[in-house]
Amino acid sequence: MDAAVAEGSHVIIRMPSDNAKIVCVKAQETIELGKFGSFKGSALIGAPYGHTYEIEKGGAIRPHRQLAFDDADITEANNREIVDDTRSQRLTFEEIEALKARSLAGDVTAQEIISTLTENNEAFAKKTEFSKSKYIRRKEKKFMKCFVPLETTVYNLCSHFFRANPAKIRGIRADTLSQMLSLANVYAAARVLAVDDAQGMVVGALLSRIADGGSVYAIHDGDVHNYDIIRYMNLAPEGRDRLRTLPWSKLDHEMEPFTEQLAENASEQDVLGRERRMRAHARLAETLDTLRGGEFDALVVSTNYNPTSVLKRLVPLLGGSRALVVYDQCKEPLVEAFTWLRASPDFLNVQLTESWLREYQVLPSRTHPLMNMSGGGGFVLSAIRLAPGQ
Amino acid sequence: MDAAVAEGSHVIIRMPSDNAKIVCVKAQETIELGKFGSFKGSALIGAPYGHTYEIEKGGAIRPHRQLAFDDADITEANNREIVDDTRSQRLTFEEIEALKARSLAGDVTAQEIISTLTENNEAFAKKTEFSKSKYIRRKEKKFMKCFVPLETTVYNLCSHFFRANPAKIRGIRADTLSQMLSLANVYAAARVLAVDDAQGMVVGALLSRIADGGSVYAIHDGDVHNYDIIRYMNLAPEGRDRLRTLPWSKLDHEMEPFTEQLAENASEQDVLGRERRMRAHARLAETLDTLRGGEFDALVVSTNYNPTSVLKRLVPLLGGSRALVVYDQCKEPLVEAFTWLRASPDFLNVQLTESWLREYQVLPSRTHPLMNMSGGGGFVLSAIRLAPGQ
Amino acid sequence: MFHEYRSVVGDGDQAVLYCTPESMYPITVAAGKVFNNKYGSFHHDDMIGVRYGSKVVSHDGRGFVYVLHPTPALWTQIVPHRTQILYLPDISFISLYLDLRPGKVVIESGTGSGSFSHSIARTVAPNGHLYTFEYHEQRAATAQREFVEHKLTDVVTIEHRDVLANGFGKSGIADAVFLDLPAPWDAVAAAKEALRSTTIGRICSFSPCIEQVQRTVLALDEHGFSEIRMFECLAKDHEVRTVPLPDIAEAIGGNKVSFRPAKGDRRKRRRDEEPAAPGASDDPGEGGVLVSKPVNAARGHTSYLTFAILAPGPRSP
Amino acid sequence: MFHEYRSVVGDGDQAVLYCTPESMYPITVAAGKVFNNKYGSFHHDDMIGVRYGSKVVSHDGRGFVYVLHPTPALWTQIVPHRTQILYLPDISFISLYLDLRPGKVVIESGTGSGSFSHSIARTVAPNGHLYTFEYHEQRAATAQREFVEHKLTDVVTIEHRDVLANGFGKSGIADAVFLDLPAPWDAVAAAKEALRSTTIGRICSFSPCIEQVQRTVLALDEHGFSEIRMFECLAKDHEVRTVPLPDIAEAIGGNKVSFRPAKGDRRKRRRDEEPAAPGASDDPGEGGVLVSKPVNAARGHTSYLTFAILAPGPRSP
Repeated sequence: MDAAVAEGSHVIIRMPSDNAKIVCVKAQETIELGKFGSFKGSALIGAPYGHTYEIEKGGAIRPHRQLAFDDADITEANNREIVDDTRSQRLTFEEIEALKARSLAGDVTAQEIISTLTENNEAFAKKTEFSKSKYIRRKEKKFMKCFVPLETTVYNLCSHFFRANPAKIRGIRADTLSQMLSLANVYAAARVLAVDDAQGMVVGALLSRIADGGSVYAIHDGDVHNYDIIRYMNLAPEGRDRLRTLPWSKLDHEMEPFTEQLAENASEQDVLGRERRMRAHARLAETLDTLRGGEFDALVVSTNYNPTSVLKRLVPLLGGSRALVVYDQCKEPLVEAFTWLRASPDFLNVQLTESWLREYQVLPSRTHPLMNMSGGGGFVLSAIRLAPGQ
Repeated sequence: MDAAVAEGSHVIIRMPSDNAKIVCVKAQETIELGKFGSFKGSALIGAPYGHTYEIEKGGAIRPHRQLAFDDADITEANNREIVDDTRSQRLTFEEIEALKARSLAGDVTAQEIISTLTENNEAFAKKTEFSKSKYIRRKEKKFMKCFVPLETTVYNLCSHFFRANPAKIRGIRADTLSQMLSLANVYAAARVLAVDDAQGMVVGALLSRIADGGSVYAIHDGDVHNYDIIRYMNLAPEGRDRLRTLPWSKLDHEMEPFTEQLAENASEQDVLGRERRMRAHARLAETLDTLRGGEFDALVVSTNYNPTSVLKRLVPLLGGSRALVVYDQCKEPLVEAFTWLRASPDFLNVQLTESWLREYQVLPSRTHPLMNMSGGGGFVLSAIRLAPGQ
Repeated sequence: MFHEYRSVVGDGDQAVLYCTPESMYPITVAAGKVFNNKYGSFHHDDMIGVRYGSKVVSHDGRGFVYVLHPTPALWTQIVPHRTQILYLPDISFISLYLDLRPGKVVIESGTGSGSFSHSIARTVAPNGHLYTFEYHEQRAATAQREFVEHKLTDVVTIEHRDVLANGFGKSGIADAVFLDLPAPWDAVAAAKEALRSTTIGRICSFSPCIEQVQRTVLALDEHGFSEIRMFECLAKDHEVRTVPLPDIAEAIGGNKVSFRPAKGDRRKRRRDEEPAAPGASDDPGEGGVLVSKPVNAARGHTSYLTFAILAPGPRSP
Repeated sequence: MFHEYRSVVGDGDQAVLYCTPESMYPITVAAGKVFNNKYGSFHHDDMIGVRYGSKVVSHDGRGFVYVLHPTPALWTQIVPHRTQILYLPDISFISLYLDLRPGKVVIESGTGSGSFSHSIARTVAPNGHLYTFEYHEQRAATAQREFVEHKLTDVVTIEHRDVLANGFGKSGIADAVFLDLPAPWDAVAAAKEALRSTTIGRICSFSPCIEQVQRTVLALDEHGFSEIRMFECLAKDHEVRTVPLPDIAEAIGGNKVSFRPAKGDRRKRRRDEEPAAPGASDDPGEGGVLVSKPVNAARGHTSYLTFAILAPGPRSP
């Protein structure tokens, strides 16, 4: 990762509301954060990651003290404090909306808005110090025109999509994804066979852990893969080249020699076209050869198909003493596969696990698990394959 | 519950090891706690529940300061402290065994054993104060001849069996059982229809929540129910009489009039036998009449049979706006029933929940969840039945 | 109503109108009154005399609701939140742990929104009693009004009182004490005073933050409580869907497989609005497989539950 | 061996002999040596030249073991516990959170039993590096011996050092720091010093008690770390059985139904000792239903994981 945001890189922009969006930073394009403001991409290029930036009038940004980490949740430890805020506010809805509009235009700062709100809140003076600070933090989250640019690491991407659009990644949570990488023993030089029927979260994670000598062979549905998430990862070209893909429909394809002849009056375009098709043919032949050669170091699967049928088909391509790992959001599809693996003489160490993750608020006198959590992070089935012919 | 242990009551005896056993206290019988000693039942009769008692030489018991609550778990916060205790002990295995034998005979107190052990432990002097106190607590748990008599409340019984023999109660955990009572809206005067294919943990819990005017009709496998757990509950006779039972095989039984005639030369035994059979006949007729009359206030099921088939059979006996609740240790049997209930027009508020419980150690500077927990407490399916004929 | 079931809706009954799982409304049935919502106008006269659990059709015949019997569990789903409330898993576990049963005497503080109070009252009725204390005057008044409406005053007594400052004003009468207070450690002495000295007394303190637990545990230990244990208790909703789960041979053979939203999901959405027609199929759906999982968003924490007992015997202060 | 796969067992290789999931043994393969256990005598000569994942038969032909390739995940299952170790869920989550990848430089303290060290080394190899520090002299020596045996010394450097007193002796070189110390707050300044100032630095502190977390979070905040987040991470094993689940009509009809231990259970027990014969049925078993649930005893807590980042920029002390 780079220290600072570069032209053309994807960045996760976290806003005061804790919502985030992924943007591709281009110097000439404006980055829109809705009620938190907007700024030119050029302002962000060269800025170090991980700091808090405030958006100034005119779309410049400047480093800002970080918002305190202490407001993960607004539950009151002391329920005596719960008061109806809306009734104690002297400003009308319209007056507050007008303030917001002026803030968006940059004519008034968040601090000024918050001061106005507290001055006009009858209950504010009666609040405890704890409660006052909480009120101000809550308003800051609403009105501060701040953001934090975060790197598109695998962890950050997985957490972002798990929260914003879990269906996109088949509901895989970062802890579950991380366990797959461990169980599959992915390392720099590993040759990994993968199936990822979501948008490349699993394939991307695999790519992040391999380097020179390693490769990921991914078999996908449809004619072209849709590993959308990989492009957010800011991979160098050699990183992307470690991925080879093949449609399921080509898995049993019998290669025939490349026989396309050029017509006598072939144009330059015809020549280039033939060369492109020849390269694609050679690449397919090479991919099929490698696949059929088997001896992969890991088999990693997240599929909408019956996982047992996928395993039965791909396990022969896995090397001896190597691991297979299957993810699903639901346990039922894996239970059948688990039963098949357990009953087969070809596997050891067959395990079906449910992952569990919990986040906490840690604050002086206010430490507790977050009041909301994800319902589930999915299930992982894993086993070690024995050497064939035992 | 009584304040003190009474002759003939069942008591949960918790030992320093945290293991427990259920005993029926009889004045003339000896209560055996293995390495923690033994005492006469008469010594416990009249003793208040909930105190810690020490067993003295000769089987008398006397109140003892309670063992500190602080030793739920022996994990070291500071892993520097982990030392190999066995190697630093100068006493031989045989010498320690001889000490234990003398302790069991009452010739030496636990305190004396522990002093001897610490004096002969080379590492002891090097330990931190925290570590020393932990060592002593651990030895106390091993050598103190103490116990705590606890009431056989539904909570205590369920927790005891969940730990000691989960299969006996079909793996139902106390939190799950408690949710069933809430969802079924069991209260003093409720008429509850129940199926409990374990040993009466569920039926017993239902009985504990009803009083005058309430009743539990339980349908069981085999000819005679095996609600073993109910007898531990120290129920008064009127409490037990609120339970009526029926074998499944009698559910469709057609009653015929009681026609048994006495032979002319009938003995007194024949007369008594006929009367007994007549009463049983009348009782069965009454039970069947009540069952078939339906309009039960709750249907509570824990079964080894297909729960969907049980629901289809019993739901017609449930009143309108009343709840059905089904427990299973595994989700799969309930998923089919859930789907059936959701698809039927006769039910509202269909819910399938997994219960979750976690216990903590709370100690100064050493607060954390227990290092071991139960894997699962089971699933509860519930729904509200609509009035028939909607 | 909350501790005795009725079969038929009567004038003056409390009832719950059920539209969807997310929209339920408590009403007091009164001849001549009308309940209006987006599903239509529902005349109370149409409810009186029908069996609980019946469908009631709107005045224009287009919408309908179900009229349900009130229960503490339903009340927890619809109670107006004047404070953080207790939910069913905590309510259930605490009730079992404290051994609440008909005839028991219980002290609760604070009353809050009364979610737990209704359940306690149902469980200890008809011969037991709940004394519930609320510091906040307006909340105490509102809860009192609800107890009257819900005909619970024979089982529940509410008092507006600062128990941290003044204790419960009760001595040796309670089987169990439940504390939901910001500084529960300051109420431990009062709880000890209120518990019976002749039988085992049980206490539960309900606190969201671990620091509150740490202080409460020390206070319980100091005051001679024993068997101090601490738990967290939750329940996770699961959802069920039907997925096609085709064999990979389909894809290898070049067949196009549809992974459209499964039937179960669509049925469920419709179901929230209106029960499926009678005779709806209970087939899991066109060769699909039933799968289930926890719903995405779950409650992650309510509060820590600290329990202890007070063994019988003379009370040393 | 831990960061490069081989296909065939060679003389001098590290290998894992697998008897059952609960009995696995690490060995260094050496011509002429014999491994004895209750399953028989296994000659290393019989292993050399076979493919990893092969069955090796005992000298008397009656028992067998499997010879497996070592991996960090297997090592975590068999490492001698000189301390509490980290298990796979924590190892995995921390590694992903800290963005460990080939080429990264990582600091770990303490080394403990080296369970996590092996995993870090595998992940950052071949161009990254792990500097691991252990306070306890004997443990440092043992870990060092293992790193040598496991041919990890090109990726791992271990030092016997009291980092709480003396820091890491490293400045501006690390991408990530992992602390597993009784007083992690005292190592935060040293961690800051060790992290690179040019890119985002990441830290994780692993502590079993909440009080340790509370102090560490304050120290992180004071030293300018941000994005402070705290998690717990576990994985629960599930087991699968076949149950008969008969229709209740059987019982109503008076038929005797057997609820004997299901086939799945019995098969599993046998399976631990010996794989099922080839051609074993993968039928769920005689009309039964596959059911699954978490195994009864589960790990309830390992440690709290506190994470933070240090944004790039000049370091103010």
